[in-house]
Amino acid sequence: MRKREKLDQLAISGSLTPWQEVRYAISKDNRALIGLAFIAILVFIAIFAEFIAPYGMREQNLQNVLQAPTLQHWLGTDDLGRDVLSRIIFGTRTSLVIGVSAVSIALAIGGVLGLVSGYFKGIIDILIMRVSDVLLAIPSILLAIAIVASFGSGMFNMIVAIAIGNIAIFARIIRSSVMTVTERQFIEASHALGSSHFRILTKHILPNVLSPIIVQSSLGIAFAILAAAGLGFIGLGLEASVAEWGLMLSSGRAYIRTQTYLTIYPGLAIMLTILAFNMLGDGIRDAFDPKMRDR
Amino acid sequence: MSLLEVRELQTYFDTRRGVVKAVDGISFTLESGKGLGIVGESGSGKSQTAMSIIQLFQHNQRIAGGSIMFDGRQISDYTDSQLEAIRGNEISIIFQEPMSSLNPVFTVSKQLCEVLITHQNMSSEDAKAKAYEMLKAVKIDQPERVLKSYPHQLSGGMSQRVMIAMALSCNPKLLIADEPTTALDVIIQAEILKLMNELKEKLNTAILFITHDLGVVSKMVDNVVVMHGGKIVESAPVKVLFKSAKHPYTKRLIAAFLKTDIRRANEGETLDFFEAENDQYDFQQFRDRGVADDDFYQVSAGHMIACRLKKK
Amino acid sequence: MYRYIIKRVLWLFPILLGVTFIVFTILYLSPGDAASLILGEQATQESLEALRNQLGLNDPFLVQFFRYAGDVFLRFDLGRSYINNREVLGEILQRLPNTILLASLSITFAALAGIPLGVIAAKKPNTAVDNGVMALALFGVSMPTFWQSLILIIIFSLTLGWFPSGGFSNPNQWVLPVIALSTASIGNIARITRSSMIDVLDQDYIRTARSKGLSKKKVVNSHALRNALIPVVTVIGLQFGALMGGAVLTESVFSINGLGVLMVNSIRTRDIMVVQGSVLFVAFMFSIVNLIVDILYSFIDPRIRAQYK
Amino acid sequence: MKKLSFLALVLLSFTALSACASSEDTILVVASGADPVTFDMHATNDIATARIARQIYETLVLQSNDLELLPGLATSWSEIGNNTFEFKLREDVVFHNGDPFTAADVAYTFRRASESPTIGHIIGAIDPDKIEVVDDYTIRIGTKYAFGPFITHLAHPATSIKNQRAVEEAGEDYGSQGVVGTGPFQFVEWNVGEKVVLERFADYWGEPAQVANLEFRTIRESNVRVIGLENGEIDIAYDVAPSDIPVVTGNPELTLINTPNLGAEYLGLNWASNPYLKDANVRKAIAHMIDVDSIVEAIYNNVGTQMTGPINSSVFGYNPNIDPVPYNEQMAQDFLAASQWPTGGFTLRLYVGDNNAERIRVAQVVQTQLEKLGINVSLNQMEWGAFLAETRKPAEESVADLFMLGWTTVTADADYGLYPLFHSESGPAGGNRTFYSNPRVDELLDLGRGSIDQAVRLQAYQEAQAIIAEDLPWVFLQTRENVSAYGAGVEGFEHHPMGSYPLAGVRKTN
Repeated sequence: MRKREKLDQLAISGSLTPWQEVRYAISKDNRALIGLAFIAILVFIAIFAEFIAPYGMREQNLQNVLQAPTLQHWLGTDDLGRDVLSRIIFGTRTSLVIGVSAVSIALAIGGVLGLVSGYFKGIIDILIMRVSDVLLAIPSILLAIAIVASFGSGMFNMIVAIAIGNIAIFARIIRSSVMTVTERQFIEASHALGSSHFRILTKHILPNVLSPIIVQSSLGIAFAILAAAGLGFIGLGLEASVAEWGLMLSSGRAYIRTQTYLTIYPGLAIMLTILAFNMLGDGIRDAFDPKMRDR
Repeated sequence: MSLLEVRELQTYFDTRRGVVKAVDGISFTLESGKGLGIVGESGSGKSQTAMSIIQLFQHNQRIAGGSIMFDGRQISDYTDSQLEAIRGNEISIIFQEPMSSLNPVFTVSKQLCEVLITHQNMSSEDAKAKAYEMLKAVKIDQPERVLKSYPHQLSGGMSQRVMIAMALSCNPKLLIADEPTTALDVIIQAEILKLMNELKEKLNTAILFITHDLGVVSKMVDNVVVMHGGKIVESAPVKVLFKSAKHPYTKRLIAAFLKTDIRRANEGETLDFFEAENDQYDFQQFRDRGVADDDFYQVSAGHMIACRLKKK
Repeated sequence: MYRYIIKRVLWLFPILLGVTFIVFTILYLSPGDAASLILGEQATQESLEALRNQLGLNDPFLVQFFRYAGDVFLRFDLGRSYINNREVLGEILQRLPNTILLASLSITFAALAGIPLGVIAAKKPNTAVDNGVMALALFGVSMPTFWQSLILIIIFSLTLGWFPSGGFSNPNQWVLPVIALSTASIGNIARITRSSMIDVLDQDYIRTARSKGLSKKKVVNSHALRNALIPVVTVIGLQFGALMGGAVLTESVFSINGLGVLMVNSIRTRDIMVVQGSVLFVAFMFSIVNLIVDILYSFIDPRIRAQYK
Repeated sequence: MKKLSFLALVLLSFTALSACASSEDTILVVASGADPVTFDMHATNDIATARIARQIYETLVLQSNDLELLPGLATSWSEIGNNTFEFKLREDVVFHNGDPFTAADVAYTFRRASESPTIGHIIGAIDPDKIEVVDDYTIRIGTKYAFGPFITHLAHPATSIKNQRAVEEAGEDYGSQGVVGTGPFQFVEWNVGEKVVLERFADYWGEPAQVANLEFRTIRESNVRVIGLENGEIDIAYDVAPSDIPVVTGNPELTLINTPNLGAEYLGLNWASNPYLKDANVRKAIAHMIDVDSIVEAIYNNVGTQMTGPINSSVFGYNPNIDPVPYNEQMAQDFLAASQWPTGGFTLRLYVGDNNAERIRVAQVVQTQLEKLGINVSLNQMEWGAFLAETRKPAEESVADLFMLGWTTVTADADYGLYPLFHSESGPAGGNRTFYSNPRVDELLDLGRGSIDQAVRLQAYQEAQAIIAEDLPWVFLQTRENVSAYGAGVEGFEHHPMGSYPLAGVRKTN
């Protein structure tokens, strides 16, 4: 309680460290809290899938295919007699791995480009921004489709494809945050004190662009999971035996008239997961927005 | 009967971190055709007092107590639609930032005519003619051109003239001027003030002048109310205030304005409690002596100072 | 103004050349072999080699790229399909009406539903109404289009029998795909309208409008909305790109013969010319839409119009 | 309330609009899963095209539903030595553009065909120098070498007779417009990706078509085709997916028709990509691990039966005396125990094309089953073209240890069903993607190809099959079947083993 009050005061006086700001923002927004809680559950499921799932990811029973939900199989079985609930549980891992890796790659590359672009400005900035204009002219899901279609399916290709579609977005967001920060006086002061570019970037600028990065990462993970499921759905996703929600939806589609549950549950899993990341991202963004704060 | 009578007005904001008391129980009156200045630093609640009169509120703002009588009507209890009939018509207001107070996507003509069409039921032709007249009345050089212009094409002074024209076009009984000249440079400021004075005389409009600038106040109003922390600290006729302000807060305001040392401003002070250190004032002894009521101490006719002010 | 438009139009060319390069490179690097796909699983080595030479697949990368880019930009020729030898541009134009219809119906519907929802929420921020609308919008944004399409088919086509589950020639076939495709956009537009509206409602000129005694309705619908629309128009423009991506999935669920299905099928059959052509075409449309959005700004906001002079 | 009734009105008007469909009941609407490619039959060899082309074009020779060779545009033919045949042509035939059909058209067609890379495997044996027009209704065609199945190949849609004037007039666009043949229906329009419309050809030489118009719709999803059938929007749906079979059989209005065709599915075991599959015991262990009956039942909804060898029973040269490999996990364990890797512990790469849902399911079954033996299987699902390219690589680059594929013996002759797949000369590009090599099999296949004595050929092919079944370069899965469904009122629809069905005789009674 006392800690909370102290945080409140620090927040009002604007003297929190960037990380504290994020934690404070989450704690002040119910949406962000719910989203975070749900994500925590998802992460738990993803890590301990083997222990939680009642059946194996690939455990088949050709004598018991397309069985409607029962006590043995809460969400029924699929076209190879595999337990749908277990596949959804293992699918959590797949989705999170794809989402987090794709965003990490996009963030690493886009982040560096954005930092360099926003910090050094000039010709480098123009060059990077023109290239990102080109990338942004292709709707990112189409870019991902083209890449996966070209290099083939599989986890790695899919992650790279989704990441490439996101690089330009990250670069832009980080660039504009960096530009706002560099206009502040303490950067000039650091220059005057003779700090190196590297030191200024890592010590002063990076911490100050943390919140837009976190917001965009959260929304980006949501997009990546959606894109992965979409690719899986049109048959450009992972290999069939891997549990992936989009793929499950796509193969369940053939049974849409007779075994509706094969379509409903994986879709629900996708939606709730995306919802959680969107809630977290939105919540933090609103909490950081000074105009939204006192509402 | 006074044109405007504000009694124990309280205006609160409900925020996530609790209630903020922007205006906390203030009272004053304004007679027709007269001028009243409300002076204070930013955050003192002076603007919120003005806003409260016609209830131009944020969504989380409300009148929590007290009453406002205007022209014999208790407008603090009015509904939105009743207030809409008064706003811009009987009570007008002009704001501090003329550049941002005009809608950037509409022409001056449209914004001027709107008010006439709404309150005077004018046809758009008549409204345009009247708008033209009003622009001439506020001494704008090329009214036709300005009418067709968008706000971003006008200078600050021009914008404020347009605002004044708009505010006065329905011949209001009360004009609230919320720091109308703060954002303008000194020469324009003087012109605008002169214009307002002229129009005030001509139209017999009462003015509620809100400002932190004591220099402006001296030219525009008859009486002054000094606010601090949502409360009135001192009120007096304008000349009395400048000559013999009693409250230390007022004194400091005046000193700051005159750029003089606060000690010199305090010279010749008769009331010993103003010498108290650390700005804590205890009026109890005055109440005991019977020269102060619960809240105010009357120094002379029309000159009151607050008793309960405590600096945080 | 015209100079600005001309400048923007000219800027399209380097962008599209860049897009062409990226798309061409990605598809060039793919390990699949167009020739073996065209000739099928029962073809001979000699016939494969002959076909590769005929298609120019054995030329160096840059030769192939410049040949293609030259055709595209100088002759407006997107080449011919590897599979059925039809003109790619013709293939695209034939499908375009369906996709344009789907996309424009969806974006119109999204704007007509999303903007009022955003306004309603913004008028009463942090009330039950606002929270309700924003929760709906969040669900809309989080719902995968293809899944929603399937759910709509299950409910309205298979169970209730109200609408057909596929095709796009009758207006009753438009309903489900348009709902599915516009849902996410409705959510996005409602969200941006709300926040933009809240911003605008805080502005001085709104206070002025209220001080003039205008009714709340008039203040919101006339004074605030027009200003609030500026970021909304941007988002609508960007949504168009997302919509074109979503159309790929929606069209394939509802068996609509549009660009999306053309693209997916060409990817499946490795019809590189058609894939390249379609992606390029969509990027082109997307760029034009963004150009139109920029020009639209100037009609909404005279300040921007002034800058373009 | 007002808004609600307005909504209802809008919805109603939509439904009303859809009800106003055409009342012309002599349109036969057929739905297929793929778009045709081009009606220039020298530029494609795919079933979706063949199914439509068959209504427009005709070939010199016809094959009955029992695969018997019948006169087509040629009324008779005889061998005149030097690997050359003389054909007598029908005299009362006109093309859709009004031109009479003569030997010159046949000569033009085959000369043009010989330049096409696409259909080389079908007409590649024809020697263009041995095409000779004797008179308007007599033509001689010769092959480069003795070619047993020559006449059978002339029933293939790729050898459809074209009209020279029509082809030249349309130029590069021939195939998508200006298509002209001699068949019972003529080409009207092609809305790519959507439908092909044909109409009855009034001057057809034979029995005129029963329906005035024929419309082929492209509907990719099988379940959407079936929904169309139920709604009555479609009369005949081709290629009903196994998952939709219960829906069709459960609806008394609809009729399911499934007949075996000339195709079979297999799991290829690559002998070149790794040491494991060179070991016959490993191959046998794998074969015993695959429960074909359960696969047919659970994945194919009982469409197809387990194959005992590489070709199916309606193909000439079939050996009926081979026993199927039984599903038996114990036997599988025993065979593996007898191999160099008794407990497995190695990884095999299983390749499958991404365009066939059932194959992908079978691949997953294979993966799970082999894991029970301790053989790790990595599943590589590839885009179809990439898959074909991957499995066609030469031995030193080959990595596709296991692959899911099928083969259709379109000519119904064992030469086509064995030579490309099992002859060591054939190589992966020719179809031998397993790098199978057995000198005795090579000998037998050469014998069958070079001889025109059908008894000699039969014996050679039967022995070859017995050896292949013992060597197991493939795990033989199940036969393919053509599965279609049609609605009430459709009469006279029959399957043909080639997979493209003549529709001139189909009637609609309501």
